[in-house]
Amino acid sequence: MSQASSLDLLYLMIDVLSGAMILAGSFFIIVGAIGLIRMPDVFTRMHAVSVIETIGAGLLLSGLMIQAGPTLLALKLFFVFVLFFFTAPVATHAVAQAALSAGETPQLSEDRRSKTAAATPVNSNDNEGADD
Amino acid sequence: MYTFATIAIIAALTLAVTRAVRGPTIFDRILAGNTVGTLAILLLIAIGFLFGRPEWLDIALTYAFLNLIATLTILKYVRYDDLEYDSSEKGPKS
Amino acid sequence: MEAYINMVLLTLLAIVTLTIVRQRNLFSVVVLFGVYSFLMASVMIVLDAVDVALTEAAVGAGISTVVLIGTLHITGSEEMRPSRLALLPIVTAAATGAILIWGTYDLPEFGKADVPINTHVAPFYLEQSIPLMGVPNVVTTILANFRSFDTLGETTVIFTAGLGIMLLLRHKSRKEASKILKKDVVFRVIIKLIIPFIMLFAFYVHFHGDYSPGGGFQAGVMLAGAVILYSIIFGAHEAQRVVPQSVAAFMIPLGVLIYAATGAISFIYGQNYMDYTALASYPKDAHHLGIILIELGVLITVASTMLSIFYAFVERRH
Amino acid sequence: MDILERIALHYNYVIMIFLMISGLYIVIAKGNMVKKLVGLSLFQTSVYLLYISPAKIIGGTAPILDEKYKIYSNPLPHVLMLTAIVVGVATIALGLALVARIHEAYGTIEEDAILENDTKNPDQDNVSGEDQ
Repeated sequence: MSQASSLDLLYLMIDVLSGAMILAGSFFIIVGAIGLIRMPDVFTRMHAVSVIETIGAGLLLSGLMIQAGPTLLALKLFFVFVLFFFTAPVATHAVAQAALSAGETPQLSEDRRSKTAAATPVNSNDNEGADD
Repeated sequence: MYTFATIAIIAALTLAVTRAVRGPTIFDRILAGNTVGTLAILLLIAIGFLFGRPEWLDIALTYAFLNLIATLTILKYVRYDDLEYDSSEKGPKS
Repeated sequence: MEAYINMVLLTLLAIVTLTIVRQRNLFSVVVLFGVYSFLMASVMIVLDAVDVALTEAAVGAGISTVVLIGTLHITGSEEMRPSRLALLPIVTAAATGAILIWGTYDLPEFGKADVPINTHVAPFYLEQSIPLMGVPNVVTTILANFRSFDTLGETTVIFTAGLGIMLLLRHKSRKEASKILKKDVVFRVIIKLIIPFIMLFAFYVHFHGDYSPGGGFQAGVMLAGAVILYSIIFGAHEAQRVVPQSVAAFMIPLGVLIYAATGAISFIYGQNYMDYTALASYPKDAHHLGIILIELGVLITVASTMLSIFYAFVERRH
Repeated sequence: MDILERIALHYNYVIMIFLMISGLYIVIAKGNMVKKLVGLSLFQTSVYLLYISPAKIIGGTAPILDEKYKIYSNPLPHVLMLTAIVVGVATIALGLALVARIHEAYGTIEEDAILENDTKNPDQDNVSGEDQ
């Protein structure tokens, strides 16, 4: 009787823990995505994206791993986690390097102050060629 | 719980696609494209758990590998003069 | 729930398409096309087409991008501003769209089971896959067994396309060594670390294709992707020391031959073409063996074709 | 209300048609050949969607058999589209190879410029541009 109830408690704890991790991961994913929209230039946006790829995905995958238990599934999730761990920084590093070498410079706070009230990129559709 | 995660990922996906659509520089698009790839992987996993058949995480691994290949290809060509960097794409500062 | 996720993703797909239409910088178009492919693959996942999603992600986001970039690099990346008014094309496209939308009124509603497409021959495949072949992945069964003639045709088409590209783009070898990302320690170390796993995983996708999504097509694309990745970081010269162009060219017909020969073995035992029961004494083993063999043919052809395409474009630079 | 419901139930087809006519529009209206091939690719992708959409059954699952599930989506369109995708990229690559050769022969890949070039010197055999 007491054993069963302690097992129940264990399952409850696992559920609560994994649930909290999944929710926190989702929260960070949204935060990162908002950062991708709101940040002023490509380098700061990169910073926002890394939130998704590290803590967001990390927490989400860890939560799912706890939920999956000691199965093949958890191992696969772990592989995805490790893969993120290696590839995401490489991709971001590549973007940063390419942007720098192409003459893109990080926006400094002086740049922002010197700008007029419309500090955010003006309607970016200007750059796209509407063909009419 | 899974539903919430799925909704969060889809919201993030929407925002990332918005960034890819709006630009303004080519690097924003590349970054957003990379993020869309990442979020597609997470979406796949979340949907798998949500609908009760999570055993296809293999696909997620494929996505991650191919995402890396695409990003690195694009960036190699941007960086090593193989592709003219287009000045009209420079965004607000030009 | 499925329907809503599906609708959101499709809307995003439409937005990206609109941007592709309007965008005049071709480089951006290629990047957006990669985004489009990932979204399409996600839609396929929601629509339960896992094998298709795997292929679409591998091909659309991986190989397509590489090939398009390779071309852009030869041709330049800016589209000219069109000189004439685009009224007629808009009218044509809109009229076509209107007619097609009118046509959808007779199409079945989304997600219904009792429509002709889902009641005709599909239940037979779903019911007979395990009893006849012992293979749980019905897509693999149909691809490599029930309809293996189709797949032979497709493999031949890929072979032909690869042949055409090699005829078009050959004979222009570059003299100077390709630019290697020498200083980029990060890329070199990480990519070296990752490439073996990509290859291992490609073989897993191939040999586990009976039980999970995957098969020769996807594995072939991934194998080619691994070599392409190597070539991107360490230079095409290095990659051609590993897999020379001639080997890649030789393997394109080899795959088709393996495929066709596997079918022809049945002749010796007096059976029909592509009847795998001749391959082993126990029918289910024979089916497994046959599927693995012809998928191996597909893998070799696809991988070497994709690689040859990549080499052809890389070698063609000025 | 009726029409909204109809659109909701046929949403996949509506989007499919939109992608299709976008591809069609690019192929007709744009002069740049790489862009044309991207349009062709869009058209092709819309066909994948057309095939896969009716195969989905609400409440069903992917066609990988398991004791636990009764309803599966239709596997036949999946097979057809799977091969079509790989063939599609091979043929698009063939088209791109042709574009590369056209660029070598004419120095441009804009349709208008090529036509102009052809009408200006009709006798000259442009295709033998191997001398570069």
